Amino acid sequence: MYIRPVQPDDLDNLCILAKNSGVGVTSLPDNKQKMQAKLERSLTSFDKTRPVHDRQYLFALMDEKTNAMAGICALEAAIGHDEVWYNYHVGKSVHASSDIGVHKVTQTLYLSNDLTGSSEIATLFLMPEYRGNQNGQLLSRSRYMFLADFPELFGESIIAEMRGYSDENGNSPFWESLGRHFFQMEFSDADYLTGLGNKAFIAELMPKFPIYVPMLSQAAQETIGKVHPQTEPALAMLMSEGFEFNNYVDIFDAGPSVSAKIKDIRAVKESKLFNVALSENAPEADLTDKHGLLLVSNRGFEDYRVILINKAAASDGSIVLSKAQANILNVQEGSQVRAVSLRPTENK
Amino acid sequence: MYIRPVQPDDLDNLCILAKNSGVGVTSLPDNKQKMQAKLERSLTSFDKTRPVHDRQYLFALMDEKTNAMAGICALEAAIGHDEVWYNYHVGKSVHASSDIGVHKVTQTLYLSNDLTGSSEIATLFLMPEYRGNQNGQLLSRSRYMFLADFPELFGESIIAEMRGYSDENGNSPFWESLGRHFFQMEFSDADYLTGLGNKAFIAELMPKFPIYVPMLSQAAQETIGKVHPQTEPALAMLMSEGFEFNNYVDIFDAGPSVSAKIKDIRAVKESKLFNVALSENAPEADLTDKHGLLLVSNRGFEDYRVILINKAAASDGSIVLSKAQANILNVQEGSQVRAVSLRPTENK
Amino acid sequence: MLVVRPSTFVDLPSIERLLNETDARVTTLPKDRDKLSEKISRSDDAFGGSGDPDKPASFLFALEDTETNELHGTCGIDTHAGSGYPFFNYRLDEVVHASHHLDISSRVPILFLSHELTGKTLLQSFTITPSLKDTDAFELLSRARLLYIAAQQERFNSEVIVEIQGIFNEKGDCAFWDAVGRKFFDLDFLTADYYCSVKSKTFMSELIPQHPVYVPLLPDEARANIAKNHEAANRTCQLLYREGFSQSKFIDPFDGGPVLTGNLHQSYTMRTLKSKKAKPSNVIGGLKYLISNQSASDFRCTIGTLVDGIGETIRIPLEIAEALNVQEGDSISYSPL
Amino acid sequence: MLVVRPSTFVDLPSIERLLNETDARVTTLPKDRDKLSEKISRSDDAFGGSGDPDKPASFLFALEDTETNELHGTCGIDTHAGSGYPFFNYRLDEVVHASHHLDISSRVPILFLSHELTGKTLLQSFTITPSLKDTDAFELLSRARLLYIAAQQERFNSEVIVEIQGIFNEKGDCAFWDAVGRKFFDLDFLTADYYCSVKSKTFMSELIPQHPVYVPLLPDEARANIAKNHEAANRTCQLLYREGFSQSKFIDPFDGGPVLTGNLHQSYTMRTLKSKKAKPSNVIGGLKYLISNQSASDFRCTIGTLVDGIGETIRIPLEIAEALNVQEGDSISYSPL
Repeated sequence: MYIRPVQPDDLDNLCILAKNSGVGVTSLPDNKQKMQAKLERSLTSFDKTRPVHDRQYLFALMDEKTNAMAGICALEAAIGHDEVWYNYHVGKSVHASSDIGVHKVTQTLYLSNDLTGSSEIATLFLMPEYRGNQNGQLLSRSRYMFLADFPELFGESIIAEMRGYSDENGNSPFWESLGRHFFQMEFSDADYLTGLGNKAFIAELMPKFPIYVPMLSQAAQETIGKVHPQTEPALAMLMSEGFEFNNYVDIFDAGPSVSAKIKDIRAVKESKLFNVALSENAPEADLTDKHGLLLVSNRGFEDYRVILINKAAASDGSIVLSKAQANILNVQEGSQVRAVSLRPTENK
Repeated sequence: MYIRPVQPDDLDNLCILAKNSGVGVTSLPDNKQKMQAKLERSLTSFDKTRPVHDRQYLFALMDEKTNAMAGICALEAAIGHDEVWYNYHVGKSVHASSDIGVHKVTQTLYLSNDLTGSSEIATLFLMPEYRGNQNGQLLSRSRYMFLADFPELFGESIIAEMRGYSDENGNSPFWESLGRHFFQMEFSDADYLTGLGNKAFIAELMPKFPIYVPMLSQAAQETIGKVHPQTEPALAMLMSEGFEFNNYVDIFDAGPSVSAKIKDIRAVKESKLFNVALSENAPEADLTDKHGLLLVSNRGFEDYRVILINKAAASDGSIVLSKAQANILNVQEGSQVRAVSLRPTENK
Repeated sequence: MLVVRPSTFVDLPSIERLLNETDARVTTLPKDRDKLSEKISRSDDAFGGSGDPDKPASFLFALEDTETNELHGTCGIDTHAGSGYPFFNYRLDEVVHASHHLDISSRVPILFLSHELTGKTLLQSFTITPSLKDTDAFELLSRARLLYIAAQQERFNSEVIVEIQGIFNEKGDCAFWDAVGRKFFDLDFLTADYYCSVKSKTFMSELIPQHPVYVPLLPDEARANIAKNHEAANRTCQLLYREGFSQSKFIDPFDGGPVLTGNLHQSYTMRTLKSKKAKPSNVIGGLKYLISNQSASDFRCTIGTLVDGIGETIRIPLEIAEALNVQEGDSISYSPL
Repeated sequence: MLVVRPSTFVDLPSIERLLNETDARVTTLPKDRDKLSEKISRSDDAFGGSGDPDKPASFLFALEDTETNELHGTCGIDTHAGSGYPFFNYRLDEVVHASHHLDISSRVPILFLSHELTGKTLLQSFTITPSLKDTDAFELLSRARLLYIAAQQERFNSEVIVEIQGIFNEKGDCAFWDAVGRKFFDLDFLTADYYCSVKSKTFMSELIPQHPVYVPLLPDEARANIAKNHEAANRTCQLLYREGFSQSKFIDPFDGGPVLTGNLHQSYTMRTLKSKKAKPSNVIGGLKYLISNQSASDFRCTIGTLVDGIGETIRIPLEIAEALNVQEGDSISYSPL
């Protein structure tokens, strides 16, 4: 399995992924035209014909045996550039009067465009039959290698927006208590519309004034900054890389936004450069050994590649690859690659 | 020179400092009653009779030769507890219309109480005749040792509010463009009133709605988040410890607030515990060698002490002190002390 | 005979008794002797006419039975609602949320904190012995204020406002308060109300939430009570509607009760008010009128029957003249009941 | 004879010529043929009465010289200001900033974005050949709309509003715009104005700043121009004041010009309007009146002299009857000039 940028002939592959991703993944609409546009955007990002701030880099997880596309993930260079990026900033209002001995801190939601210009950990989808075998880890964390290799293409900070809490029927208590009053539609519809990139309606319909949290239903209050149960593993992965809740939440479902400075991301900070040595004795990657794996990138750009190798392959300044591995990475003896432990060490 | 908590008989000393501090240092009003109250607050903080969140710890820099008080500094356990803590949050408003091709990011100031509950690097004043000889550094950075020794008494984050820009006549362009319209008083008066702890008038007079920065004068816009020239060294010191601008500014002069997680402060993170060894051969501290000094704290609480010693005194796990140094620190052979380099290493 | 006159310090215990008898919410009449005494003192200054006539003044009147000397009610006027500080209300407005693209358009009701009524003439401190509630005395006490204003128009804004008690139950629970103010003031309704009457205004600006309140976010009961008056205020509302007052867009920020507004010159009292020279006589028959002596400092107003005709003099019953402290040739003003 | 009648597609080139002749700012009349054609089409539907009568409709009238068939002006009515979308204004209000402790109290003027006028009857699209500006034709064109509304009252809100052109100079610089809107729209005044007339309403809600504007933060010139009308609108204002309109608290969010509001029923036109059966005759002398045929779909209005008397019939000059397309026995309505 390896990571590479999407290619011009990937449209059919992408459409299959989109079809399989379901309604939960709004950034992968089951719509050929939309997916075509998404592909175009990535291709013009990787060939650098698109302005730096407008790029979205789409990566595919490929199965070298079948040549099937197993999953996809993306990095957005800068959010809120051609559209307006909305969040609620979770702030505090303090009402205090020494005269009558009242001191009350009230959580308050401010409609905000503050995250405009940040980079974003965007879309991720892995085909169900490929779950397991570290594929999710490889797909997700390979992006940090790209950030480490090309920090100049991104902002200082990067965010990830986490799907917020909704119950088993797909109802979001936050939406029921707030958005519904203004949007006159179901949560899923609103979410779908934004996924399609149709954000003008948000400016038109959103409540513009700050919302005092105690005015929302108890259930809504409790979901502010809370992720969907299915998103908890993704959140845990981000936290393990150093991401933290930044006090911004989604305007529809109040899911948290987490952020990190790119230079402080664990995989970025700890990754190192190595010289490639080719050898038939390169140790095989043991995918059952969670902590025995390294992410390795070829530091290429339009032919970017990332694979997993055995930790034992790395020693001071050099790394041993098999012929097959080197072929996938498109590197030779003496090439420079970047590598880092797939996961942070446990006791960290 | 050494640092210790203020003591019951320090009132006269404090009043002398207050008299010398001038109008710029609003937290040290030249008013015996106010200073008495300040002293009381610190005494009840160090004897733990005051609730944890309401404590302010006042430290004095003492000259052991003359027993004169050379300076003072403070740590506030939690701000905004019995009063309301105001800042402007510097946020973004984005106005965009794809229809007519406009995309405009506007800095916007939101009146905010968000920093409520943070700890604070508060007051610092050093008598003019004691400036130099690392006294300023000792006074200021000794606080990080206290934070390292007693993190449980503070919040997760700590802030410092920096004096904002004003011109040589003491005029703040930000105040002239904004506050004056609402407060009908001079900047210095408003500042003085808050310094006295009289904050009710802020709630009464402050503009409550967000302020679009482009509506302010050019000069005012330029001072947002800018410190007073005299405060630049203090800012540089905080930055060297890992503090960063947190997008909150003062409501009167738009001076920046900077913050750090306590665990991430350089002196906290890098400080280590050592066992004391007494020796007449303990190297003397060379105050002219900026990078050759260590801060050493005795890890006491109500008898807290910090001094500067020669870096060469420290070796793996133990530190050599002279009899005199040990007396000041009130430690014996085998006592455990905390030490860290006074300054971060240059190439950091 | 029931007469409305300026209150004096002598009235203090009677007012306290009155406040205990009635459970109407009279925020402007504190159940605290010092504050009450302060209020009468301010009123004294106002009637005395000392001080800058452009500065806020506050008048307090008493309804007295001249036979028993018993006090049966109070009413008041503030020349400037808020008395120089913000007079807080919520202004019920709507915001339109419409999307061209989605063809959605809806109007969302919203409450904006407003100072707009600051400085208007405020009728307040109305309280009356329960047994007199359904008598003409109610009208006398309420409308006497307009007769006082009529005689002193230069001191008053011609826009007149009255805050009407909103809905709360016997236990003192107020759904609107619980949904809005309580979340910030951390006090139950009655306590907040009490503080309002005895504390300085500072705490209001310190505690009142500054951001608008989206009405759809409020619980049903609170929403339903917006701009609704308490049953106990029905008579007051009826009387004011007849005067030409109407519901405004403003509501009380505490209990959500309506604020009625009216223009002095378009009020029934002003439109029907006449002023003539009095001639105390034995008068028999006629229609019932509110009659006042037009005095700024020693105001008297009562109900009597008059036979109005042409000419610049009107005969008034001897006992009325006595009650109003009016001699032959003094001006009186009168308006039909 | 000058007659006001519904506009038709035939008027398109004439309206374009008219818009080029006058430099008045007529946002509701786009200088773009497609948009203009769309507007006439909407007006056609409105006059035709097709569609839900409760839905927003927009009428466009033309002033035609029946002798030369030349077009000399236009005017319009929207049944619902905003046509179902928010109708944006700034509402000039005040907030009171007062400190008990410091004994400071001041009123700070502030502009709140408001949708309050959404859905009122809006008079718009007024433009007239410059040479006719100081003639009765001006009054005919402006007031004809009220006669149309009078004949169709159920279709219109009785609260009527007019946006009056604010102050900008020959170069198209508008101090208010530069201080407020421009900072967010990133466009000069004329371009923004142009977009307003040709683009969908979406961009307004996308770009207009949502937070209130503190007036003291504005530069002097912008502040001074708040609620001030452009000299070119003097005649319009005078006429509307005489109609009983007055300045409201609302101003245009682009140029800061005033919004005048009036109640239909209290307007001069409505108060003086009579309706009688027409009897076309040779009439000599009399007073000048606006006369309309009261038709919803084929409306005509002109100026003629009438001698009004008692009785349910009125004689009207033959040429007026012809211009109004009125036969003996048809109803006409008229109001004095």
